[in-house]
Amino acid sequence: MKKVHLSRRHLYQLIAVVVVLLIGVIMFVIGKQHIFLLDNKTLESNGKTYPAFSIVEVQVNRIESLELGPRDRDRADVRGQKHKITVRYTDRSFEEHEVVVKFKVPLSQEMVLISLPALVGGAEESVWLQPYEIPVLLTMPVDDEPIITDEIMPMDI
Amino acid sequence: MIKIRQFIHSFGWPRIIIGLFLLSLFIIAPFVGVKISTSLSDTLIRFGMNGVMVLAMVPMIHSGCGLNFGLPLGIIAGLLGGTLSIQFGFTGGTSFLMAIILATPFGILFGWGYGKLLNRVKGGEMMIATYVGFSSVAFMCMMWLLLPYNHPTMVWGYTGSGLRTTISTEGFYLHALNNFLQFRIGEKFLFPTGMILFFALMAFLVWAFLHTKTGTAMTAVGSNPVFARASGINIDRTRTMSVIMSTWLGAIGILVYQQSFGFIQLYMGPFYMALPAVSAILIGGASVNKASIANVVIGTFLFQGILTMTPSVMNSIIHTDMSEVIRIVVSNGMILYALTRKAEVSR
Amino acid sequence: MTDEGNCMKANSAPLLEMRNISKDFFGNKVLTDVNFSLQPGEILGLVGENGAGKTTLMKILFGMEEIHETGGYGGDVVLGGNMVHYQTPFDALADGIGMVHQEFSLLPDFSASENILLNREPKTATLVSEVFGDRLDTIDRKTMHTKSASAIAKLGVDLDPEMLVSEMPVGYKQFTEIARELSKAEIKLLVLDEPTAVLTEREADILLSAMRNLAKEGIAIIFISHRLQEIIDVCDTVMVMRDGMIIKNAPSQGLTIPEIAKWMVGRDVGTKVAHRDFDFTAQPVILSIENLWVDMPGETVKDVSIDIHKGEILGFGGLAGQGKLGVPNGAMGLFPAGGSITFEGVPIELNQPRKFLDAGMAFVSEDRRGVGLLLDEPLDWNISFTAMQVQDKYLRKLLGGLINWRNEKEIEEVAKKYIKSLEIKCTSYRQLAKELSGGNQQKVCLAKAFAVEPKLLFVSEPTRGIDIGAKSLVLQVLRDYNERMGVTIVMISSELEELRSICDRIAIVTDGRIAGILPSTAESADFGLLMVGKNPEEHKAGGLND
Amino acid sequence: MSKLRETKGQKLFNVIEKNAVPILFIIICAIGIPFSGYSLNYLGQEIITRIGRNSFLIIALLIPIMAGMGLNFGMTLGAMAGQIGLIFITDWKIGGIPGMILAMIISTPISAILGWMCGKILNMAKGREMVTSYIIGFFINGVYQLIVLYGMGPVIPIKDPALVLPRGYGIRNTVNLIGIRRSMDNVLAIRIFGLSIPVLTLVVIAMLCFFIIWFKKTKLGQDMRAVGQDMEVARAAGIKVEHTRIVSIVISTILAGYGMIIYLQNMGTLNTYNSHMQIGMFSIAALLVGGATVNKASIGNVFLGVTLFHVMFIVSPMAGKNLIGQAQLGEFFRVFVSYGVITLALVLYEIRKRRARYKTGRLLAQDQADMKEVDV
Repeated sequence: MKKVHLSRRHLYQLIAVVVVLLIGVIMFVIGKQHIFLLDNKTLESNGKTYPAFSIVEVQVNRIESLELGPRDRDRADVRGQKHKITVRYTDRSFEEHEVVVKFKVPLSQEMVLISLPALVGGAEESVWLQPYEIPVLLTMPVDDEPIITDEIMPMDI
Repeated sequence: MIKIRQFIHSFGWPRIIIGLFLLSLFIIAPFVGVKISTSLSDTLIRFGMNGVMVLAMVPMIHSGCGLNFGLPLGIIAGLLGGTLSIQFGFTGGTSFLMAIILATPFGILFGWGYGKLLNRVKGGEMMIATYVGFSSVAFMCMMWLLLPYNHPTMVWGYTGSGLRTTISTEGFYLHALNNFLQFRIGEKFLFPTGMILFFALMAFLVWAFLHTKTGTAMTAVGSNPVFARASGINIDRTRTMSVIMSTWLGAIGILVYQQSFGFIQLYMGPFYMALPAVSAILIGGASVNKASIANVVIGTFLFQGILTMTPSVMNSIIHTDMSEVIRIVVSNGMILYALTRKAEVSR
Repeated sequence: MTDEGNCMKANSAPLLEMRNISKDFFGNKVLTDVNFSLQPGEILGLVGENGAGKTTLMKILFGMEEIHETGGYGGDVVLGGNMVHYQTPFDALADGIGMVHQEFSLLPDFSASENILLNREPKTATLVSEVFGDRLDTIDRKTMHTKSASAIAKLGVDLDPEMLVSEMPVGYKQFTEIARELSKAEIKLLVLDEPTAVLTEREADILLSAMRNLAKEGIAIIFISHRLQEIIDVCDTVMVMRDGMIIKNAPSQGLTIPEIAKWMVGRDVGTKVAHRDFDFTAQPVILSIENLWVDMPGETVKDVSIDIHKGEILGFGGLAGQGKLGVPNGAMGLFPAGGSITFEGVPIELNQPRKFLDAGMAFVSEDRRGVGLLLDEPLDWNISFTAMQVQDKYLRKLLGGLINWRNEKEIEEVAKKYIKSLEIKCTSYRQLAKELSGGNQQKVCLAKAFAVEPKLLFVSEPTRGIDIGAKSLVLQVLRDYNERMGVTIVMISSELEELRSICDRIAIVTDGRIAGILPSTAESADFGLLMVGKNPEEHKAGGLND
Repeated sequence: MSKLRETKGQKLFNVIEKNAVPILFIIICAIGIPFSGYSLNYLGQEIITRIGRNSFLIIALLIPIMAGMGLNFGMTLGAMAGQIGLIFITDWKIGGIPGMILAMIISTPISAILGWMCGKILNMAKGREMVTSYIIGFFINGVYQLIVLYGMGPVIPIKDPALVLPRGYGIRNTVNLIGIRRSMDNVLAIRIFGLSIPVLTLVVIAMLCFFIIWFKKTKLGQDMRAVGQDMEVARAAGIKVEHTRIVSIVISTILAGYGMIIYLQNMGTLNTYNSHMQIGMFSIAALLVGGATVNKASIGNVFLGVTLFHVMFIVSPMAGKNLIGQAQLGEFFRVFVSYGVITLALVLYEIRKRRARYKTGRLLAQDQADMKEVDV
């Protein structure tokens, strides 16, 4: 009887640990920050040209919408995997269009480049959504900042 | 075998490890291009600089007040002496002597008040001492701003009032002791005779005091206060006296330190100065309620040796200066070890 | 009632039997062949002087650690027909044996109910406790209240279970302690160690009637007390112990206090001890103590007045905890004290040991290791310290007396002198005090006092914890010192025989006051009566009337 | 001989002495506020912010006090664990509430291990828990530096160049916590009378308060209170004294870790090598200002303490500037007061302990005086 009880407790403990780890994983996924670089440049890909908009309004999830002129680039900081992007633009016939695209960003890609013309132009996702790496600049080695480990008086607490 | 085990038991593992560590540093040093003579000389100088402050632990440990975490209070008395000596315009060797003389009344006064306080909180001395040290440093921060000092080398240039955070002792008592009878062996080995002699004098005074009637009473108070009381000793007075002595020695200690270091560090400078002194005497074999001059000498040498040797040797081996971390771990580890020993008085 | 009880007992098997119990501490026999049995619902009164072996017997019953550490015991303990051998008190508790100690084991900021059910609180399991263990069960306060209230009800006292212990009068604390044992469902046997010592008469009456109630419900009680009237009133059987043996085990009916007191103190009336004739009244009063009170934990002195004459050996006796130890400790000023003491006509300020020593008195404390010695220092320091500090002996004056330098040579001499004269066994005069045996430590304490060359010497429990050989030597040394140097000696001891062998007269301290002073030739039964707070004169008169 | 009689004056003195610290602070604040020239609205906003920011940390101190182990100067251990969690989530770019939760999950095992160690050591140093826990804080700080300053980079992978020192290993002096900055405070934040109130943070703190209240009702809480009052009595009753003490420190350390994460999400920047050392001291000071003592503290003390202490902290530089013309003086003043208040509280505690010991003596003296009066 005692043994059964003991193993039940172990089971509960195991479940608790698993649940906590699971929460950790979920938090990792939904909390992961990505930076969207929103591009309004003419893009050529696979022989197709997606011309830039003269002006375009774009909204990522529910973040305040951005307006981009031709060759503009702006960024949006987002969290999580699933995103919705809403593009509003006026075409040559002065008709307003709204394109809504839902997509997922790979977990490992911290920064992605989104080409709005390609997105609206109906290109493949791999065309309008590309991983982006900050170009590594060759800089002079910087002096180490001094490490202060015994500051006693904080300005604010 | 039993003898070795007894020795290890009485000496304690941490001390042996620290000793072996220092020894290995000295052995490795020549292979990585660190000159032993320089290191030894540096160690000696730092020994002289810090010795008196470590000595300041002895009277309070003897009277059972525990480790003097309130050393900053004594240091403040020394700072007052030093700055006043400069303010009054003394220069050269005289300024050092005057600094000592001027620091003395402050040391006695602070020590007296501090001792009275510690008598009212028997059993909780160490924690309270720590915070007495901290709060007095913070209090003096305000005073350094407000006190009417006006010697141009000491005050802020643009306002003409309020002391600077660091004041150079050059032209005053810089190397007042270091240069006395200093001699050189070879190219790199400098022996700071004056400073070592001064330490020896102070150590002799403490040793001699402990051989007098009052000194004997002090030891008894620390060893077993109830016994001392039953022998007619006024415990509170004896303890207060020990605190005054410790505080005064702290004041002298910082002056010796400054004359070698070259700067008076005011404001938050004295804040953490108690911890190295506390751990040095513990490394030397003292416990929370027992200490001797030998503990001071051995401990200061070992501790300062490590502080001198680790940066140079470690830097040469792994190109990283980890000495600060080693200092923190070694010194605080040593204090922890001492605090967790079962009270060695078998009462 | 007693007849009824006897009928019941005759029909049933004994609840507890202790057979041929013997126990020695490293060769020192403290219990010899103890046999007794106890029926359910019986109240057994256990009486005896301190050191008679009562406590050791109870410790054996409970399987206390110190019994195992010192080599176990001989004989059998049989509970309800089964042989038992408890490893820890918790095992005994689990078998339904409860004990209420003399010192309270209560938490001041907890209510009666929380104390009664300490670590046995009723709990409700929660989901959290499934994960983190049952210590996170919540406590069921309601059940706790009812449980503790019913335990208190068994006692028949009016005590609010929610009352904080710190706000209780002493008697209620005692009731709380007992209720804690009663709250255990399986309780069969209850040991009460001097439960009435701290109670007022009315409270004691309540407790005694509660005990009778419990006995009716079939709980057996071992009742240890020095209040003999209570023993006679409440117990079915009285068992008297002395020197580790059962002297008497008899039904309480018909026993009288003088009878029991005589058994307790023992040595049939008329035992002659070596006695000297000393007429203290012919000598002037050297020390006069008036209205002394002393706040010494466990040995409170309430109001003691006595005149001590020059050259006599005065004994202070009495049971432990009654205050005899408080007298010298308070006089010297080691514990807060009030009243007045006058030495050679000069009033001595209290609470200042220095004044006491300066006047020419010395004190050898009963607490050798705590007060008497510098354990971590060598012998010579221990011996010379007091004389050096109080009388400036063994010092060399330097710089015209400005510096008092320790004179190591003189210190060595005096240490060697006393090592020789008191036959202190040591490797050298520099040996640390903590390395010596108890007897030799005691001699060092005496040497320390002798070195002061006092006019009056207080010696407290000089033979406690030392072997027989050393005992007689220490007593001999004291007698010699008194006779050769004419030093007045006040000796405090728990052993009446020891006092009677060297003292001229003996004061018995009971309940913080002097119950009476008798010459050491007085009958031991009279001392016994004084110890239990009865006046021998009255009882003699009573006896005559019968 | 039950109660000690006291005159009215003595009673009043006792009341004042019992509340000396809060009274002193009310006076300091009452003088400081007008001189600082701050509007009440500003002060109100600051107090609300700081209650949200600091209360969790201070509440973490309550449990060891309950277990009789005094002020847990070792709470810095938990703060370090929390900071390590934050460094990881910053490197992994996990933001918002999920980032905070993940940081807490990472900090928990580290806090638990450190707390367990700390508890073990404190069991070896019974009677001087406070000074020992204080030194443990320093000791572990050394280990923390070893890990963060030398281990992070070569041993523990940290990729983000914004975190790592230019030399290639070790974390920078300050870490920008932009990912989680105010992420908790801003959820459900509302404005009342022009004051913005971080509702979620306050809800979490309220939940912690309920946890503490609930905890006191558990068997473990009861055991802790028992151990705190008298270890020997608790042991005699079969309570595992040592284990209980360790658990109390473990819980306190874990809570301190969470508290540090909440604190830093509000601050927005992590002072890698200093934040944790300072926070222990200031939390303890705040608790003591609220009227807590070494052996008794309640949730009420926490909130009163945060309010009074932080008003002093905000007001003093400006008051110093307006009074003497030096803002720096006010800054030194508040540091002095922080240390001074801990000193004062420790001293008062020890003195009270001693006075309680002499009570019996005073009772006896009183009894005898009574007798004499009767005689006369």
